[in-house]
Amino acid sequence: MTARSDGIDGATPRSPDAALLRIENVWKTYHSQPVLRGVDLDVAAHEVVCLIGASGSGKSTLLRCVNLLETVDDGAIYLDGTEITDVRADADRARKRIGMVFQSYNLFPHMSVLDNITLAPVRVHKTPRAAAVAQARELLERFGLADKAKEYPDRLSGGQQQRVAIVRALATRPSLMLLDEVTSALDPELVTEVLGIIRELKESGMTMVLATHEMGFARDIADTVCFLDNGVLLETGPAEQIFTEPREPRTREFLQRVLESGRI
Amino acid sequence: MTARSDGIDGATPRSPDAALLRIENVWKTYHSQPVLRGVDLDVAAHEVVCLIGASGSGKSTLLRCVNLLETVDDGAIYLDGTEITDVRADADRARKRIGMVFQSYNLFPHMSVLDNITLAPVRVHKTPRAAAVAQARELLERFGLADKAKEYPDRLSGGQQQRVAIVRALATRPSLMLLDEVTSALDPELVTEVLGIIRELKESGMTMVLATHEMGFARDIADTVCFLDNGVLLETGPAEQIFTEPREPRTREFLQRVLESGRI
Amino acid sequence: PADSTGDAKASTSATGTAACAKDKLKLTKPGRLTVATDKPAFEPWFKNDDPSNGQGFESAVAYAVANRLGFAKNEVTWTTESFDSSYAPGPKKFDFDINQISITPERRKAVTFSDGYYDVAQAVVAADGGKYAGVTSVNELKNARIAVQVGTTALQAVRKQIQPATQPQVFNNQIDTINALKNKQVDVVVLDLPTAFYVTAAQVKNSKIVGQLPRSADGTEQFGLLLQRGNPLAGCLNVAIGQLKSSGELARIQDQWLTSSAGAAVLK
Amino acid sequence: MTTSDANPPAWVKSARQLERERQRRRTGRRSASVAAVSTVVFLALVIGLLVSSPGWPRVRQTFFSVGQLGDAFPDVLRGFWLNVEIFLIAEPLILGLGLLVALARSLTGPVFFPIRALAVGYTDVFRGVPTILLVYLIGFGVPALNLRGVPSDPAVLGGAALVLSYGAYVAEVFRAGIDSIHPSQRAAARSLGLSHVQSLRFVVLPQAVRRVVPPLLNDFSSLQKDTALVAVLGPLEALRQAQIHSADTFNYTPFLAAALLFIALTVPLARFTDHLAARAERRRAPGGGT
Amino acid sequence: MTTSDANPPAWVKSARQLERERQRRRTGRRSASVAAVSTVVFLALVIGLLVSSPGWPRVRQTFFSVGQLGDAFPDVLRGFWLNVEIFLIAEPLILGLGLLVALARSLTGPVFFPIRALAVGYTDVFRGVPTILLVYLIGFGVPALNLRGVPSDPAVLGGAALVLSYGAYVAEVFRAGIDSIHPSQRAAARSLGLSHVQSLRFVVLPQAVRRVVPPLLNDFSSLQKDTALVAVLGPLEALRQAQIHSADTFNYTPFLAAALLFIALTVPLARFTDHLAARAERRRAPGGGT
Ligand SMILES: Nc1ncnc2c1ncn2[C@@H]1O[C@H](COP(=O)(O)OP(=O)(O)OP(=O)(O)O)[C@@H](O)[C@H]1O
Ligand SMILES: Nc1ncnc2c1ncn2[C@@H]1O[C@H](COP(=O)(O)OP(=O)(O)OP(=O)(O)O)[C@@H](O)[C@H]1O
Ligand SMILES: [Mg+2]
Ligand SMILES: [Mg+2]
Repeated sequence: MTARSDGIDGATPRSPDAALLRIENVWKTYHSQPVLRGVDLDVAAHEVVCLIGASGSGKSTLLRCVNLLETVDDGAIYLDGTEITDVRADADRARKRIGMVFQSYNLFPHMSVLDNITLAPVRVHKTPRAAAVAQARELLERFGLADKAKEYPDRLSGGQQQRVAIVRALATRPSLMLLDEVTSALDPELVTEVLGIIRELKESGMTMVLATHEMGFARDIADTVCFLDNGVLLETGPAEQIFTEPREPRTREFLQRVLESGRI
Repeated sequence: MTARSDGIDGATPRSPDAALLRIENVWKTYHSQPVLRGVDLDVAAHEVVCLIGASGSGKSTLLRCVNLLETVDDGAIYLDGTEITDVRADADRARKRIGMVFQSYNLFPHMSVLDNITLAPVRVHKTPRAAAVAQARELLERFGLADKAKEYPDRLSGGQQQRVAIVRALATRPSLMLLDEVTSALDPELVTEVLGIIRELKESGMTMVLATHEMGFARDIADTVCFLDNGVLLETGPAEQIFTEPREPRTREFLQRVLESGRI
Repeated sequence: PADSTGDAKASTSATGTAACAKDKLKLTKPGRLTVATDKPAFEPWFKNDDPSNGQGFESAVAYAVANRLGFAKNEVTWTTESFDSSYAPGPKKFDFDINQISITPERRKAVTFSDGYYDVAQAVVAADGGKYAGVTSVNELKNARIAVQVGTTALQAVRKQIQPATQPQVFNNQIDTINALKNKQVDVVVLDLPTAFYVTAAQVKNSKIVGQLPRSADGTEQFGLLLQRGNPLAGCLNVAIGQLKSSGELARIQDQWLTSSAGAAVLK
Repeated sequence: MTTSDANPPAWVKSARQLERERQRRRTGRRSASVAAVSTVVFLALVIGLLVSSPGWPRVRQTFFSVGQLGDAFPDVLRGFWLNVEIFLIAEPLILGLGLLVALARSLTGPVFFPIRALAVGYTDVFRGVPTILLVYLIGFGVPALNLRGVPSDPAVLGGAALVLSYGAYVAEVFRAGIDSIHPSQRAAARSLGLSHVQSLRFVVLPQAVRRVVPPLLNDFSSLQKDTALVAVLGPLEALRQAQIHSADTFNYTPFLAAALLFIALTVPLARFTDHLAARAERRRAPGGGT
Repeated sequence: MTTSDANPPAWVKSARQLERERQRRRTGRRSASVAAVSTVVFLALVIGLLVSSPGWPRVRQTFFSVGQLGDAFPDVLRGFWLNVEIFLIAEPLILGLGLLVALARSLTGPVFFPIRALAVGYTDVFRGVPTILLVYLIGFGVPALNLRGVPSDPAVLGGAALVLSYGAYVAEVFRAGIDSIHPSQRAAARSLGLSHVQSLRFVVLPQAVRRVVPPLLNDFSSLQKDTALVAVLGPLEALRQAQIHSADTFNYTPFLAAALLFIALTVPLARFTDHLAARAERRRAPGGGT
């Protein structure tokens, strides 16, 4: 147990002001190579957290751990006060409340765009098909994909595929969204749009954790920015603070290089 | 024939000051839906051209046509004065001189990183294996991937995979490089590095055509910027001109939105 | 003793048809008579699955025929030929095949047969004390489940003479046919009479021969030696078989190896 | 797309393109004729060699006799319905069994070791045992056990033996399909909240099955022909009828009648799966995602 | 990685993790025992039912007689070498033929239509025709043609028939594998300058073959057993030897000897391909590219 887990039992619901997502001392190794090293992070309801850091620093891995796609090797993750990493916990119930968008889209190639989107609402959340389709069409409209509903994913351009993946995750109305570099394949025009949608989501109360290389985007959208360095959560703080006066030299160095790349 | 092809026979080598790559009135349709509509473009040797434009505007399709992965439906493409879209032309000979990096990496999953990189040098260019390996290792070093040489692609993070794809294309020492959103999956630190490498390549005389959503990057690296709108090459000009005083209202509108997204 | 008579008869025949002199015959292997049969070779036709021991009816017939043609026992070579391949087109690797093969006009279009060396009757075997043990007429078998072996003429006999209500079941080989009877998967088995005697005596306890099927209208069924189509050797074989018949030697061999058919009543 | 379609240039095919298409048609026609001619010549040579060989008349008479074909056909066809019947009943059972075993084999975790071991043992043994032995064992062994309530119809017992044997084959085919689906697909399904079973049912299996249609069809047509093995238990199916006719007449043509019937069943199935494959292919045109 | 490994925190497993692992082990052990026990009980039930049935002694005697097994084994083993020999010679030919036909089928463009048609016709017909008919046709028909220079050894002719028959099956398996490789892989290979043939050889086929190993193994083990079909041409292979012994003794146990030999060949092959599959799987761990 870390010092933070002071007397809080994972199984007991906690006071409403507590974090929606709490990550406690999470370790993850691949082939005894540590990729996450004791990550601690609290995400309050309605908060937007951006994970930044170099390639291979563990951003995707952390998101996968939160969504229970990986078993943590140590530490615990709480969603709404319930430990979801508990041995007896039902992973599917936890995942129902979490939406995830992958770096490589992972659309289902054998289903049309519409079927990709309505699969989970219909099968998991038992929404009537007609309602699910209506909602899906509405979301597609909002993302400029109305005419692609009947297409198959492999026929879409990269940007179109990523937008479909976002819509698919949104369609389950999750209470926490995990987004893994969702804007990397989007064209700048659409970044604005997605940014708008994410802000809208945020205003509607959505909690989000995003891994991103887009510093401008991170600075603009994030309440909190976390800098991951080689599996260690080196620095956490309000976006403005991190970008303007980072405490850690590694962070400063990283941002310096990013600045040179012209992405901030 | 378009007005531009004034008396030049594709089969005759042209004067050295002519374009290395000449695209003439290229049309491409999918299921009778036009995706490229009469694109004209000259790329001089040592020139770096950036294609910008909304998602689905045809950037990837244009690059695929240049690499003869798609057959054009009208028009012609010349490489070094030879028409490569000619019915009798040998597509493989043309492709040997063109390197391409795909939006979705397309690494060979059954080969290690090193084998991915050395395949073409050894099999197509008949480089001795030892020399090919040495060169590959050097390139991997330069891209910060030295320790991944023996890994298989599926074990790498997205950014790492894209870097391997770039190295793979560079390893054939092409005289023209086509890059389809190569930086979209890279973290900002590496964007700087790749930018450096691309500048280095440019100085070493490499001709490049890049499709990108990174306006900062485009402005920085490009000699010429082309704005594609719905399959039409709407505006071509020096980077500075396009970004500061675009002629077309559509271009201005596009850049305006990009500006809002914070990527410029 | 058989040898001396054999030699005498052979020499007379040789004078009759000079073409059948041992050294004039066109054989698969010069100077040797190559005889084929299937493997395994069943009793009572052969003994111990070894055709070359001269024991069993067909083995004895083969040696007697060879003898008539002037071949000593050690000049006869046995080779294995399955029933299915015995009538394949193309050159054969035997001079004649002896394998309980019935002569029919259709088969004659594909191969050459010698004259018959045995008159076959089909017999019905049933479980002792079973429903069909006391059957005396063909009509009573109409509703029986009947088993036969594929490739035998028993199937035609069943279809023509019993005309059963259900299709007879056709098995790959004798063992499967017998096992079906043992397992009570069928009520009766139809097979040639000598085999039937052997089956009831040695192979299936508590089984009995119910009776023989009556001879069919289109003549007596006979076993013949099978030859390559057009093989002139057939003429010489016919001479030899004729001599075996007229001298009574064939009847003696039959008495020695096959149970007398008198023990099985003919069904009405 | 957010771009307006303002002023789209109209496409009039250029002279170059027209010339190119003419040329392509020309060379296309030329190569097509070359290919067609060489194929025809090749076939003609083979057939000519066959027909002109000294033994051909006898071979034709023995294997391809029209009269024999006509004589045997009605009986063979009658037998063929039994094959079709066994096939139609066995195939769904085989698919079900194969799928179950494949799923059992793809269970992970030490908990499932015994079930996995059972599945592995089953596929290993039942692919190794000659089908004919299984048919014997079940067809003659089960009635010999004298158990009450167990069917003794040879077609049923033979069918059961086929199900056991082919279940093992089909299980391996399904397993190949399941394994060929990239784990990221399952991850995406689970992340949407689908349970393990739902992920399999809606995401993994539909893709897996599509990929293995050709090898499955292989097993289908093998099975079709192996329905003939129930003949060892007595029933008169097509090949057995052919064999009977062949033994009666010392002519192999009746087998040809059986072969024609089997082909008549396989070919439409093959065309149908080709059609399915082509449809799936159209969905993943190379242009988009690459 | 460009990040320096400055000050990496050391990992000491927390009390929670230790407790969690204990619990996991405990429930793991419990479920494992439940699974093991239920599997064992299931097997015991089946075996018990079998052994206690009234006919069991007779069935055991007929199908599982130890004495018979010992008697038949040497002959069956001798015959088995012929099976192995035919298999070892036929299999490479089958793989080659199957690959060629699969490649011919995946040629695109109207030019190749006749070749494609030939390939399609071949797979359709040769999967439909019962293998036994092919064995008859080639084993009896070819010698009857009286052609000079054509072998007449029944094992060779039977082997040729098997090659033709299984070539069609294996072609379909390969085709499934080739079609399952995403076109973007080929695009990437071509873009590197590899020719059509090189792309196939280095990029498409290695991936395709890996995907179809289990169905290929299916066809391997089918083939192993179908080598028995050459027996109709005369050679004494394992099943035929078993049949001879079986007819001698009116006992089916000799078939069991053959089955054991076939299984002894299939199982190591199956384990080997499992090993290959597991290695390929390790290379595409779910963590990275997703
Ligand atoms: N299944 C796996 N097996 C072995 N190593 C893995 C596996 N998955 C991830 N890794 C390694 O873990 C490290 C962290 O990977 P991760 O994908 O989390 O990085 P990331 O921060 O998301 O990088 P990027 O910005 O490039 O997406 C990398 O070095 C990667 O090679
Ligand atoms: N094989 C195909 N079949 C049908 N339509 C296709 C195909 N390939 C591409 N398209 C369509 O062509 C248009 C242009 O696609 P392309 O991939 O060239 O766009 P892009 O500019 O690269 O977009 P992005 O920035 O999202 O990568 C898109 O609308 C796409 O849906
Ligand atoms: Mg990542
Ligand atoms: Mg693109």
